[in-house]
Amino acid sequence: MIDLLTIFVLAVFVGFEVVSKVSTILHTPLMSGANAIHGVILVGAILITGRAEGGPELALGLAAVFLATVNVVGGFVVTDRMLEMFKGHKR
Amino acid sequence: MIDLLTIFVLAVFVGFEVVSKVSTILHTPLMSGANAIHGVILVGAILITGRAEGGPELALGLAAVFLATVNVVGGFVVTDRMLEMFKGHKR
Amino acid sequence: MGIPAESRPAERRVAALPETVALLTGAGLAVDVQSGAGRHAHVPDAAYQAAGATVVPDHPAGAAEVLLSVQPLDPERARLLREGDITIGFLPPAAELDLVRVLVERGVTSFSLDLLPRVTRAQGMDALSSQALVAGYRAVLVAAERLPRFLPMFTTAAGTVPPAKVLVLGAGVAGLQAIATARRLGAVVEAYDVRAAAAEEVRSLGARFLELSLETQSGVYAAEQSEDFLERQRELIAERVAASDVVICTAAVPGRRAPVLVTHDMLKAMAPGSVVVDLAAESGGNCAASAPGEDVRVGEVLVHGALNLPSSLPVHASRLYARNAANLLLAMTEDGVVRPDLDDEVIGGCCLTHAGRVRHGPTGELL
Amino acid sequence: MGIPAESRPAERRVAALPETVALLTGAGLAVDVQSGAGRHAHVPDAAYQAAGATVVPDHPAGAAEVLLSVQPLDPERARLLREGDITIGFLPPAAELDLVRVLVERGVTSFSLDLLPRVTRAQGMDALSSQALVAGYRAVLVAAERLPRFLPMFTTAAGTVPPAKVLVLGAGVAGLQAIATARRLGAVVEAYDVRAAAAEEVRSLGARFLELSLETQSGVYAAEQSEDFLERQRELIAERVAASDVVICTAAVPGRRAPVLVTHDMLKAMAPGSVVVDLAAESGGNCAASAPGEDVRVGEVLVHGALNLPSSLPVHASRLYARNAANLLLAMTEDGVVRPDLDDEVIGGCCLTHAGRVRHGPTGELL
Amino acid sequence: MSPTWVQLAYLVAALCFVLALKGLSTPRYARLGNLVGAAGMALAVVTAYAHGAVHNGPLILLAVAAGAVVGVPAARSVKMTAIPQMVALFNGVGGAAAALVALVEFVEVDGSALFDVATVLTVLIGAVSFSGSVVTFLKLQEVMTTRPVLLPAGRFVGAGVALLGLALAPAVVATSSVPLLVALFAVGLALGVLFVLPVGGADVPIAISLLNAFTGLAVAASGYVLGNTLLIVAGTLVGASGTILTRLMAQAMGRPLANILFGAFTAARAAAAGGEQRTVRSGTVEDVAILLGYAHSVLVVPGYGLAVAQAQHAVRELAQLLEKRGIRVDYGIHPVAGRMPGHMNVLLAEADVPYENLKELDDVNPGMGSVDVALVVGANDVVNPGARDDPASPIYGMPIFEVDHAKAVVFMKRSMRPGFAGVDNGLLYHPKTTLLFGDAKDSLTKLLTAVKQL
Amino acid sequence: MSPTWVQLAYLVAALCFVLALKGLSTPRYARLGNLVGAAGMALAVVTAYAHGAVHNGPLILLAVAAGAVVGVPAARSVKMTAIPQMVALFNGVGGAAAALVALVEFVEVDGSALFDVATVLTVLIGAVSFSGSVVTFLKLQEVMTTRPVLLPAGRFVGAGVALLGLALAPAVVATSSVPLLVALFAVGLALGVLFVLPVGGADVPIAISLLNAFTGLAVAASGYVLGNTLLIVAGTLVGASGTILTRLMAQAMGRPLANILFGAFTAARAAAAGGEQRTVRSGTVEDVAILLGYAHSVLVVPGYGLAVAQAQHAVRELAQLLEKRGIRVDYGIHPVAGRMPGHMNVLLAEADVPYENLKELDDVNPGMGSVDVALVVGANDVVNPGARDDPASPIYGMPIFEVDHAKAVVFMKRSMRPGFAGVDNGLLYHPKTTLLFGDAKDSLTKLLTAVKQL
Ligand SMILES: NC(=O)c1ccc[n+]([C@@H]2O[C@H](COP(=O)([O-])OP(=O)(O)OC[C@H]3O[C@@H](n4cnc5c(N)ncnc54)[C@H](OP(=O)(O)O)[C@@H]3O)[C@@H](O)[C@H]2O)c1
Ligand SMILES: NC(=O)c1ccc[n+]([C@@H]2O[C@H](COP(=O)([O-])OP(=O)(O)OC[C@H]3O[C@@H](n4cnc5c(N)ncnc54)[C@H](OP(=O)(O)O)[C@@H]3O)[C@@H](O)[C@H]2O)c1
Ligand SMILES: NC(=O)c1ccc[n+]([C@@H]2O[C@H](COP(=O)([O-])OP(=O)(O)OC[C@H]3O[C@@H](n4cnc5c(N)ncnc54)[C@H](O)[C@@H]3O)[C@@H](O)[C@H]2O)c1
Ligand SMILES: NC(=O)c1ccc[n+]([C@@H]2O[C@H](COP(=O)([O-])OP(=O)(O)OC[C@H]3O[C@@H](n4cnc5c(N)ncnc54)[C@H](O)[C@@H]3O)[C@@H](O)[C@H]2O)c1
Repeated sequence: MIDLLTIFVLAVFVGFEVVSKVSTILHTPLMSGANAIHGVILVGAILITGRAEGGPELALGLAAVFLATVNVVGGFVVTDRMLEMFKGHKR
Repeated sequence: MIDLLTIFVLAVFVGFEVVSKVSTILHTPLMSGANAIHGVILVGAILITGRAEGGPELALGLAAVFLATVNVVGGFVVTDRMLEMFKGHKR
Repeated sequence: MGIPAESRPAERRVAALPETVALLTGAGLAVDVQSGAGRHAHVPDAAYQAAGATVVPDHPAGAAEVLLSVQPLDPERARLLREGDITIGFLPPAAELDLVRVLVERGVTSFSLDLLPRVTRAQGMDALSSQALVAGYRAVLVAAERLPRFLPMFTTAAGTVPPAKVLVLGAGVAGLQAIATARRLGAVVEAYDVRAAAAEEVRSLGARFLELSLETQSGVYAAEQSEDFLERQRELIAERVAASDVVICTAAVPGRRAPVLVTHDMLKAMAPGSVVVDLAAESGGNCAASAPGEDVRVGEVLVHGALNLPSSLPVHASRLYARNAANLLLAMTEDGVVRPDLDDEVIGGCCLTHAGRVRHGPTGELL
Repeated sequence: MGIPAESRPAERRVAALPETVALLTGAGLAVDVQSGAGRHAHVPDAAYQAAGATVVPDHPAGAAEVLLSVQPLDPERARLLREGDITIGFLPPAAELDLVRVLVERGVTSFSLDLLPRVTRAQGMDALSSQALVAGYRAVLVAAERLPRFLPMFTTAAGTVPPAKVLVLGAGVAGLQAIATARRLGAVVEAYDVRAAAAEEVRSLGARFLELSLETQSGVYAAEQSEDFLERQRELIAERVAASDVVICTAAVPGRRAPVLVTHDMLKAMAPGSVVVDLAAESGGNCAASAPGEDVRVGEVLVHGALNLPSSLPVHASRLYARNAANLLLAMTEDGVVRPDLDDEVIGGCCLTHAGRVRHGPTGELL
Repeated sequence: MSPTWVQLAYLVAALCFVLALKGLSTPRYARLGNLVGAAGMALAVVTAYAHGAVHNGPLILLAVAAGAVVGVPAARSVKMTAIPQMVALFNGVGGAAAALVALVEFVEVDGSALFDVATVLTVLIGAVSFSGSVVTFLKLQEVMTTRPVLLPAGRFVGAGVALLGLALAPAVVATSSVPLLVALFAVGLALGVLFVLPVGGADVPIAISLLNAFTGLAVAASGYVLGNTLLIVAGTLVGASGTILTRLMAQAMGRPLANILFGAFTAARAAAAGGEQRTVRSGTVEDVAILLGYAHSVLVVPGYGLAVAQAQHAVRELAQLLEKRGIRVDYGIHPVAGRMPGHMNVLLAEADVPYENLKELDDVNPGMGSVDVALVVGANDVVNPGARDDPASPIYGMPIFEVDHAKAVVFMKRSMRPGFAGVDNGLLYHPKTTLLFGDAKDSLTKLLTAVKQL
Repeated sequence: MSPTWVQLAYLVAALCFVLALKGLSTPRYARLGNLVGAAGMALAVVTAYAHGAVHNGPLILLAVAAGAVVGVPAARSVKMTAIPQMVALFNGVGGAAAALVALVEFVEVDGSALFDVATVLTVLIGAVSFSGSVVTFLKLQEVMTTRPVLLPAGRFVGAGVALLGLALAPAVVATSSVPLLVALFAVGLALGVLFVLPVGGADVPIAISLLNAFTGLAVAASGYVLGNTLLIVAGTLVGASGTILTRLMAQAMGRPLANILFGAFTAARAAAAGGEQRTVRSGTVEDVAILLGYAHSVLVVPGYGLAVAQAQHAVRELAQLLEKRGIRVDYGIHPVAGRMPGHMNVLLAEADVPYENLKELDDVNPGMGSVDVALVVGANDVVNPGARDDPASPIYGMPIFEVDHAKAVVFMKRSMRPGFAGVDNGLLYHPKTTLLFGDAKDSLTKLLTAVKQL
């Protein structure tokens, strides 16, 4: 538990530090990218569904898998589209 | 073990990020401050000495405690002295 | 219509250039230009011809229906004009009452650029502004030429020369341009004007505004000041005048004698070698000692009374003037016919005489 | 030691001011100043007295042991000098051979500021530089005064006036200052010089350097160029001269006739009203048409041959010169005695005659 | 405990996510960062499937396929302008998924109190995130009004629901009751709605960002529930970076966060007092910096205000910086700009602006349509379309720079006061116009810094 | 496993260390950061003592007291110039302590293979760090030569010892033999010495920084040995930040790291060919920004380079920015700066520098001692102390700005080339001097940004 807490604390720091100097123009793509990343809940959804022995758990689990997948794929694709504008302007 | 590895990886990131934009004038104080921090081995030294049942382990442990203490206190004090130049200038 | 060669002494401008002739002929007007009209502005007769004008040997008064000139006609010449003829040019009525009488008598419709309303719409015709621009620029050159010192600062192996201090009195168009030019040359400039808006305008050119404890005026033009006011003003500026190497005077009140701001005593307090340039010399002078067109020495101070400074930059002064005049004329022209609409704020505003009557109130009173 | 009132025509400078007199008396020298010496620089006799000088009614030649002047003495005056007397001032030997003969004959030790080595240590004595600074500044004012156009650009309601184009030929001290001053007034400036270092120096003032496909020279001074070189140079700059409103010529080769860079034909190709100011007029002129001290018209182009331009800014030119001269004199003075050390690079370098001999090689050859 | 290879794979995935966020923070590596993130995600999902899908493998694959079929085309086809609401929606479903996962785990497993706390947090935050996101979606899609919605006594309703949640949460932990947890889920949904309703249209993106951070926290909490380090790390990363990001976004809009979220209550009252006002749009320095920094051609129109502010050096610096980025910058010099003929010439010559860059009316007006941004620096009358369009205007007939034909207009002035002629300028209220209030020199200096940081 | 409260205390301590490093990276919070670090350390030590000193409590206290008695006065009394060697020494004892801890633990506990690997690493790295630090100390203290020491066939000796270590390490893991571990310790000591010997005097600080990072890693490894998260986190933090820092320091000296550490082999040959070289110190824009931003009084000495770079506007901007921070800025205008009389006047007037700020030699030189930073912008001859001190110099006798009497000097120029007079300038090699290479305008523009971000 304490190890997990330590991990949590360190991850907070990493999260803070990594974005602390981002320029305004990247706010939206960054938000969208982060949004895709929390779609990692898909992993959790797969795990519980994999354990589910049918019934409501299975249904709910599958729903969670579906929703999380939407989050993940939609998130990454939409972020990529937003970032197309940086293709032309190299520096 | 893997948790410890995760902690290690995250700590590496934090270490990298935190100092990545430091200005040259702070290089030496920062090095010295970091130097003081690794004096935390004192904790380890205390722990092993606290367990030591006499004999060479105790002697070595006490030596470790002594050395680590020198590292810690000397490190912090010397860093503080270096940083005195930043006292006057408030903003 | 006709463009005369200017005949007044020391007048080197001309009321039209080939480029404006082209504009006017383009609008359907036939343009006669007196031979040699452009000689000081370095425009040969041939250039006028190339632009579509006819070069005529004599003054076009009496021959052309519309006369475009810089300076007012001589009264004798004006007698040649016919009823309904139109004249356009500078014509300060108070100084030219004889001419005004002739114009009334002959039934001439005369427009004076001195009377043009200073409204936004009329800016393209505003010859007072364009010529004041020239005067302000030249005033600084005249002063720099006569000053036995540098205007800019120099730090050299032979010691440091401090920048000259220039004081500009009156920050109208000419005054502002003088400020800008003196600053360009590296002088330290301060200025004063009675108009409330002037302080910000002066600062907008990087100069210091002299804050005096005097009432300020609002409005585009300054109103005449009481002798009491002027007395206080002189007292307050005396010390700044004494501290200046160059004083450039441009204070004016339209239609009135210029206020006297710099007295003999103030001149005596200035450092030897200092220079005063008085742009108001022709209307009485801001400096008590100034005489138009002359360099007067008061002790070791030189006072230059400006006489028609714009004329000393004939090419560009003519260019700006010609464009102003053409703009005004074009505003009266429709389908190749000049038909001034005297109800128009701008055109009516600068019409001095029409159909045997003086249209400008104050002038009517003077007559 | 003595300070004469300058007697050459149109010379308005003076070789000492009260501030330098104070320096010299402070070093233990007794200073005689001829009455009226400072009148053009606006320095009254009383001010000299206050600084510790004695005002004498006559030219101090023959009375003082050291003579500090701006211009060289007249040969007749020089005959009054005694063996061992010292003179310091401008003295271009090639133009003053008569004087040099007299100085040799009388055994006078004469120092010419024209010969001062241009080394770092001598910068405080470098009167050529300080007076060239004045000349460069004045040259632009002279040109601006004579140009019938504006130098700066103006966008106005009566149309836009483009900035004047100024070409500076020769970018020594005077040329650089001319560039700076013309840029200050808002002109578009380009310049050319044969020295390799000049390109960067010109650009360092924000002006354009004319890149010509000609060999460049290294070194502080330009060496004399072959007629062939000059011919090619004239060809290459002809087009730029024609495109310019103002040409300021400052090209010189020490001790030689100035190179002719602007020919009559080139003048004819310039726009009417353009102005050429030739600072080299006194040493033969960079412009074929120039005559020192005169405004020559070639077609509709005006060529001003400069004659002693520094003299037209007497207060500051004197101030810089006086400081230069005093620095040189002080470098020769020890314990109140003037005892020049002719082995010193600087002092020996500018010593023209001493103990009956000409010390300056080229001059020796000329005699 | 999962086998080591699984944990190692998760660790690598976590690493990818850190690098993804890092990349996304710099324009140059943003795209790459996103791809790295996606790769990490793929690794994590494949690992989870290989190791964890003991049962129901095909069903899971089906659900994933369904999610992809819905998500990819939606993300592909959405219009650029509708992207914010799309992000909101994706965020919402992520929150919902987290809540569901925790719910299912709660049903399946009987864990410790700490486990229950984590579950409660996941469900609550996930629900808030879900319903809040849906409401923001509806707002942005303009299905519902974009103005702040104030329920009567909204504050009290909000407080009431929050209290209910506070009461339920310990009850769930104490009783481990599934129905109570479902009730808590419902409370979360209500809270999410109540939270977003009062947020005004312009501030919705900030709300989205905050909800995004919430979802991150929900995922992290679910990581505790499942004892899965990857979820903890990834969720925390998003939670932390999302929080910082929200603050940065609020700062960029020049408003403290609290104001945006709860400001509607006070602001609405103020609006009721004033009469009908033409609306103006005032932007931040960063907005303008982006407008300029990504333009191809900029026209600077200086006026008297430039002179008053003595901002000639600053404007030249900005122009040079833009030119370095390959942007074409011209200066439009109006014949009567300033207060004396040639006023602008004097200033700009002093600042060494090359003469070639100074353009007159006729040089510029015909091509105004291809100017991306007209930057009006302390000018007013000389760009007033009334001089062209309104015969009743006292300045009618004066030629103007027709910057209203440019693609965007930025006005730098200190207030809504008129210029010399004293007439109102319709361009200030034009939808194309962004106002940047403040002294021109200050604003330009700030712009300079902002453009440098693009 | 330790009780939760202990672990929590360790976590808080770890947090303190992160914050300490963060603080130490910004001038404003550097001191505070150090204090936070010390506080964290105190917490950790007290916790360890309270929980872990089951036996030998008094002895431990005694050892701590002894350490404090030695460390504090040493740190207090050391001269500022001797601080680097002091840091080296502290670092060395830390490394030794880590090695000892691992050694003792190895003796006391019989752990897994992973445990043995961690032990081996700790002992080896700790030993390297210790002996390396001692050698750097001796070098800096000038007990031994500061020049690179090249043993005959040094490379082969080094490689041999390294191979020996590589052979011993697995043997230790395989056999768990204490004597072998001690042998490994000895190998580590030898490696440390061999590693530092070839490093030249000026590069020693970089070596110290690297050894510092090593010690961090040793501590982290010992954390694995002891299963202590705090040691892992703190050690890793130091290891990671130390590595980055080492790279930054090497960059600041303009040399790739590999060059510094192993360059001696090649460099020594080159040095034998060339003559004695004087060293210069070149700084980064950020260094100079900090120097300026925290000064009280700055003197700008412009020269011909300012004109060449046309940097007059940029220097004025920078000066104004500094003035806004309450710093007094003057311009020292030398009579012959530039290439014509008044060259600087023309430029600075164009940039609207107020005349009052222009100071001459006599205004400035007497008070030069109280100038914090003399910023020499493209000037050279006019600040050359040779003109004052060296009668053989061709410019001897020219008055100069005596900026060598200011507290610090910053030179902005593009290269080491001399100025107009063509004579070398000793001030460039002065210990007070920081060189900022590059076009003056570029450098000033960057400085502007950097100062804004202070
Ligand atoms: N050129 C001439 O010869 C001449 C002579 C006389 C009159 N005029 C007249 O002057 C006008 C010139 O037009 P314009 O567009 O240049 O000027 P303008 O219409 O007078 O507008 C200037 C604007 O600058 C803003 N401003 C003032 N100080 C500022 C500061 N420090 N920072 C930022 N903004 C500032 C003012 O708005 P805020 O107060 O809101 O900041 C004002 O709206 C024309 O109407 C013309 O007819 C010209
Ligand atoms: N004022 C006069 O009247 C006059 C006339 C003639 C000669 N001089 C002589 O000129 C010298 C003037 O002294 P100074 O200190 O002003 O100049 P300086 O001694 O010539 O030094 C100028 C320095 O500026 C640097 N520099 C050149 N371009 C640069 C750029 N773009 N960015 C940054 N740095 C640049 C050069 O170094 P890098 O090449 O390494 O960049 C050079 O060392 C004196 O020796 C004086 O005697 C003066
Ligand atoms: N509408 C337009 O667009 C437009 C165009 C050009 C000029 N103008 C305005 O016209 C006005 C006058 O310009 P002008 O140059 O023709 O004026 P002017 O020549 O009549 O007078 C020059 C200046 O002298 C000042 N003055 C008068 N008495 C003074 C005193 N005792 N002390 C100090 N100063 C004194 C006046 O205030 C005026 O500024 C200005 O306000 C200018 O802005 C307006
Ligand atoms: N040592 C010092 O500190 C110091 C002090 C002052 C001046 N100087 C140097 O002295 C030098 C000369 O200055 P000066 O003003 O007395 O020179 P000058 O008056 O003798 O000549 C003026 C310029 O004309 C140029 N010139 C000659 N022939 C030319 C041609 N055909 N075309 C174009 N240009 C031509 C010369 O190169 C020179 O730059 C400069 O290099 C200057 O930097 C040095």
